[in-house]
Amino acid sequence: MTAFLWRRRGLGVALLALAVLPLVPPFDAENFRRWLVISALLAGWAIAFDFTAGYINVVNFGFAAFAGAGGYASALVTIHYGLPIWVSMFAGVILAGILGFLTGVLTLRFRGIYAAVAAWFLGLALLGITRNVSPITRGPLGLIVPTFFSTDSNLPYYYVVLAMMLVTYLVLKAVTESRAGLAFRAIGQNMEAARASGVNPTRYRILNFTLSCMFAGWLGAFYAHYYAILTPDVMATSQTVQVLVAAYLGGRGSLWGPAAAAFPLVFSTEWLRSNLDRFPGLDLVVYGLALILVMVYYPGGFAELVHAIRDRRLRLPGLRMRTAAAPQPGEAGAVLSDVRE
Amino acid sequence: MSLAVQRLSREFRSPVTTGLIAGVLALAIFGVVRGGTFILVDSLVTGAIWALVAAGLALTFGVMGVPNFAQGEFFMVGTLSGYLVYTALSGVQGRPYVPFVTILMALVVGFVLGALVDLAVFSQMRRRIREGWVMNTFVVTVGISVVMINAHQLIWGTDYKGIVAYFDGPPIHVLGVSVALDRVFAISVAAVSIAGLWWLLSYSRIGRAIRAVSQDEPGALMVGINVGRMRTLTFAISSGLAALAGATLLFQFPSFPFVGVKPLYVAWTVVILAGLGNVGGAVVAGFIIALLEANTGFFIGSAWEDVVPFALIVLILAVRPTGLFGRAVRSVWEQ
Amino acid sequence: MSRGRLVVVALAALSLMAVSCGGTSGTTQQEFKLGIGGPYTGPVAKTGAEFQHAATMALEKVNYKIGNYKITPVWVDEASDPAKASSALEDAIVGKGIQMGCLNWHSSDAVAMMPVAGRHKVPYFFGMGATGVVNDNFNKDRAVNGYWMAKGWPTPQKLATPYGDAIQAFIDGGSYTPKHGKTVAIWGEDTDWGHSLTGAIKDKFTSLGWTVVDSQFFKIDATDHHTILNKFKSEQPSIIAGTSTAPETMSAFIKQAKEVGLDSVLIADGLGYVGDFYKLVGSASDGVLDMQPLFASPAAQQFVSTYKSRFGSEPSPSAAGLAYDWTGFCLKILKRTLDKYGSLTSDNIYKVGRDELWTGQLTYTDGIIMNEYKFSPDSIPDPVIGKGEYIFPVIQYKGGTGQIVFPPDVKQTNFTAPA
Amino acid sequence: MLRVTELDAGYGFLRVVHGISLQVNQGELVALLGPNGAGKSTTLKCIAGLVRPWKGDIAFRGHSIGGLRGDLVNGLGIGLVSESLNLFTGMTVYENLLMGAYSVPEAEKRRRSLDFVFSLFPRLAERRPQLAGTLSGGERKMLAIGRALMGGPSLLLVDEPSLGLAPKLTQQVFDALRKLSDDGLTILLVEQNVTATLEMVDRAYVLEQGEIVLEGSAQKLSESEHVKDVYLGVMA
Repeated sequence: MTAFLWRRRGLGVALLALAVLPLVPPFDAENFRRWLVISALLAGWAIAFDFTAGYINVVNFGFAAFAGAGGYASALVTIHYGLPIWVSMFAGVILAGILGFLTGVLTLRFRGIYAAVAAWFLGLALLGITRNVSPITRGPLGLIVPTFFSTDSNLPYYYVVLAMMLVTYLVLKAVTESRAGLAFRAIGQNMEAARASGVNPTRYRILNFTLSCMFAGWLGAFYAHYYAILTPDVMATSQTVQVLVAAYLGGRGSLWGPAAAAFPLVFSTEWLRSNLDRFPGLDLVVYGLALILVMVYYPGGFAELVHAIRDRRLRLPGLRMRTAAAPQPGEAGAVLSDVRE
Repeated sequence: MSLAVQRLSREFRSPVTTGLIAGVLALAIFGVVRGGTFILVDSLVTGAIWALVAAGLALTFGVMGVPNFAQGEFFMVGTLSGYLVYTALSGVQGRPYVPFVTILMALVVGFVLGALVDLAVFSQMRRRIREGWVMNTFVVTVGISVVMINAHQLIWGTDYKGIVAYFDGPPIHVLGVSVALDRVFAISVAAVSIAGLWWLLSYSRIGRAIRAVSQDEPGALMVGINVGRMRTLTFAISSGLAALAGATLLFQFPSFPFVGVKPLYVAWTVVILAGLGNVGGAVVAGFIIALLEANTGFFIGSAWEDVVPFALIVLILAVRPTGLFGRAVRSVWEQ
Repeated sequence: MSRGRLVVVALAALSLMAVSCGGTSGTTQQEFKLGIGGPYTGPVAKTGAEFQHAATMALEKVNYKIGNYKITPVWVDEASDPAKASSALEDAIVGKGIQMGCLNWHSSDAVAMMPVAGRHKVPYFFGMGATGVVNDNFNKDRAVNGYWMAKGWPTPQKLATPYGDAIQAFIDGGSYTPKHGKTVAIWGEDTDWGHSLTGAIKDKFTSLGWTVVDSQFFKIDATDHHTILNKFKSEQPSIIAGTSTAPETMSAFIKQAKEVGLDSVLIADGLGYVGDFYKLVGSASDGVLDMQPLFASPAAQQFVSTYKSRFGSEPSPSAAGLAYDWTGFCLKILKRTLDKYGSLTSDNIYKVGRDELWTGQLTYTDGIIMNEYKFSPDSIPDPVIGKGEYIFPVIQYKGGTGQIVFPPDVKQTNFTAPA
Repeated sequence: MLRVTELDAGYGFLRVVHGISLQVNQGELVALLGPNGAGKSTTLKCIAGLVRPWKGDIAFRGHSIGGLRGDLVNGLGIGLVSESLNLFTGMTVYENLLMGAYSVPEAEKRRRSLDFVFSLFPRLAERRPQLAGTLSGGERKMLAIGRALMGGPSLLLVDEPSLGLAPKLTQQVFDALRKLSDDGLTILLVEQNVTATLEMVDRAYVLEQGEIVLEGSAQKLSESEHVKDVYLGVMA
């Protein structure tokens, strides 16, 4: 355990910085504290998302629906049974976990894009159900949710969500560093080979989905008790897209990369939104173009950038220091033939 | 022809397919008996249009391995260029050829824009990306979708740019169901375009080359096909088809930034049901989805119109992971 | 070396965040920043654009000046998302220093924005998010949520009752005989708005002795309604009543109702939300009933022509028209605050709202849509509804223009039953 | 006709071919022999434009073609029959052959090529409307060679024609290649089956761990001690 923590001293520094950040100017203003809350929430979600996308190589495109289901469960338990939010949040964890488990079972035989789309459709069906069982969820009318604190600051919310993000990271990281993590990667790379070497893909895939959705639902409960309103739209695809973008820009398969990317991502997009308000939509054009450029020229994302710096082999787009390593123009065919043979 | 027969006979050997076709027929008959003939007629009309929207998506995936999240935005481009052309031709409106000119122009705009997007984005990615092609391109198409939606808002504003109808006149009656002339127009355009696409892919030199790329890329290179150009062409055709669909449906989908959302979802539903990359299957699945929607709307309630198909598709996939008519295009989509 | 570079990356990320934070300074003494909310991006950005245009015109009318204060608008984009809406509001208050807010569109966004306004004690006026959740929240914790001072649109339930009364009046007056008995079918978009408005319509008709034969809700972006309409056709209701706020959905519904050959009276609440609906619907809208305020007065006509020439599209009375009036009311509140307290601070504005707006002392009569905008201790956060105050008449369309057919004292023409 | 000089190639960080040089003259049937993983296929793919060389030069008829895209290389008259064949499995035999003549604009020329292929492999004529994916192993190999011939190449590259075939079928394929060579086609062949290959080719190179260790006429190589020890010994 000590060793585990010692290896995480970088994390400790980062965390300390994040904890102090909302107290130092200019970040101590309420609007920036709110951005920090949004960032930490997105970071937590991106970690849980990457746990699936970056390890077993399945993109859970219905992610927001599971997170939203967690939010609804926690909100409803708080409202109807009057339990403290801290307790009822676990209803969210359990419901999202169950849904994740079922999704894992249903999409077990699918790979790649099929699994992604199956999860997407499950998410959309879940959204539709949430919208239609209005006697319980109030459907599109919106559910007013009790909040954590009746405070006039975002600060306590920030520390709550930061702690939740940290727990998410530590638990999921510990799992990926255990035997299960090896199994995940094996399944993610080649399911048949993994099976042949004695890894039970069924069990590990279900485990992965369940864990990821549990944390998604937990953070979804935070969303509910922070914004104080839930509509079925929290489960919409556009919400998944935000998480996915953070995860991809951060770099898949590292857990910390997506989390680290979430902060500058939220700040820059919110800044654009705030400062380009004369041209509604321009901020999103910039955002979309940035996403395209990063994905085309630096698909490894933030994590790869940091790794590259650590390994002192910074590769800038268009400048290849090791031509040998890079696939060459027009050779997708050759690349494919490598894959096939 | 013999090829189609071979394929069909192979499909029918599968009990799942046979069972499914029986199920669809049962659903259709049930709908007609308990609901009315309109269920059948409306499903046919809607299905043809969905098939047109989905065919391009299937093609892009089959040939390029790009799961295009921005397909709906090319539909939007079609509605927009359709609107701009149609209003520009306002002096001669009422002439029967104007709608045809309109949709052809939209086809051209979609085609050119698709080619440009491929050259600017996917060709660049192909040079750089080694692994995770499918999901990376998927994320990029999300970006393209965001850019196109908001560029529309910035340049053309948020107004609803639509028309009342291409063709005035009373609706025609089919099996006791009235169908507006515009919908007759739409189904005709869909039928002709799908037939054209089928001919192109089956019998033309370029179509064969496109299929060759989808079946074996190194093989295509080895016989002298410029694979990059074929992929650009494929994306252009697919975007052109989406734009064509958009312009054809302008009477039902006025142009505004978010008009592509619904067609996108439908196209994805259809394509997943059919099996990714299967163009012919997409046409059949278009009708199945339309029939499902109509039956759900009638018997359960419109609010459930997409819940039921989504849930059903996941179940079907659980039985048959590559979709109804899916081929084993594994090497591409397993990345 | 490597660690150093890592630190550089971390610092780069941090400075990106810090740069994002910078750039905005506090307000100068004589500048007053007024936040104007609306869905400027997202699926209903069309409404946001109408808000923006109308508010601009209202500000231009006073030459961006109240006393010696220069009024600067700050656009608060709610983006049809509670998370984004609350973030935009907090940024506008803290980052840009708005001292008062005005207008909003979605109820769910309003609920998320209310505590933000309350936390910073910045009064926010006339949000159009109308459904009951806003009222519930307002009443639950008035100390905080009371800064969401007043709604610009009453809860749909309060507005929707005239349809039933109108139809009853037509029957009593002999201008209408239900073809298939007192049967009504309900349709609507599957949103908060659709459910609460049609719920009110349904209740009203039921209380008048009508039978509801069917209720159908569809996704807000659905444009193929043939199944619903064919079902209605087989059920033969005398009236089909419903609502949609999405123009593409609404226009498709009306056109397809005609295509299918329904002979029912069609109540399509919200058809007029988009000014140029006739371009989409055409003659299919003839005979359709709606509840819309009209641009009736000369001032309103003037507004319409200015709007059209400046922004190139037809304004809607209920979006651009009301936004224009409510912004005007906000400016009147500012004027009153300045007169009373000598300075424009959030606190003073709140006091004026609390002491004069809520009590009904301060009303607005210079509007182009309603005769008088007024609140009362019983009505808040909703405006007072009724004759001479906030009221939507029932109108019937012909050739793209609506004419009032109910209530009788303001009616411009008689109701025409469909052939 | 084909001259490869100091070629380096590989995948990712892995270098597979280390500075090899070889030459094929007009009308020759040359073999590239060696064990699995020696870099034979990579060399062939470099020539055909499917893998980009890292270093070195490839010249065809005196023009450098190193790094040229595969479809352009094909257009110059170099046909490739790859190890995995890369057939279009969802197309018929006829369509596959037609695709082989993709860059041949003249219909007359295409028809003559088709007749020639059918005369060389009568089996393919029988299977004409069948999907390529449903053919047997031998038939696929014939189809792949036929498809490469359809483009009317002046140089044919063949990768492991004997792979996965029964001895009898291997012989049939080898006979066909010999016949093509006798008719004047230049062929570069990659093989592991050393005995059978040396019986039919004119010259050969032996490639081990990415480097050429031996070269010479078929006769000379069959008598070489190294070949006898390492390859023929194993075979015997």
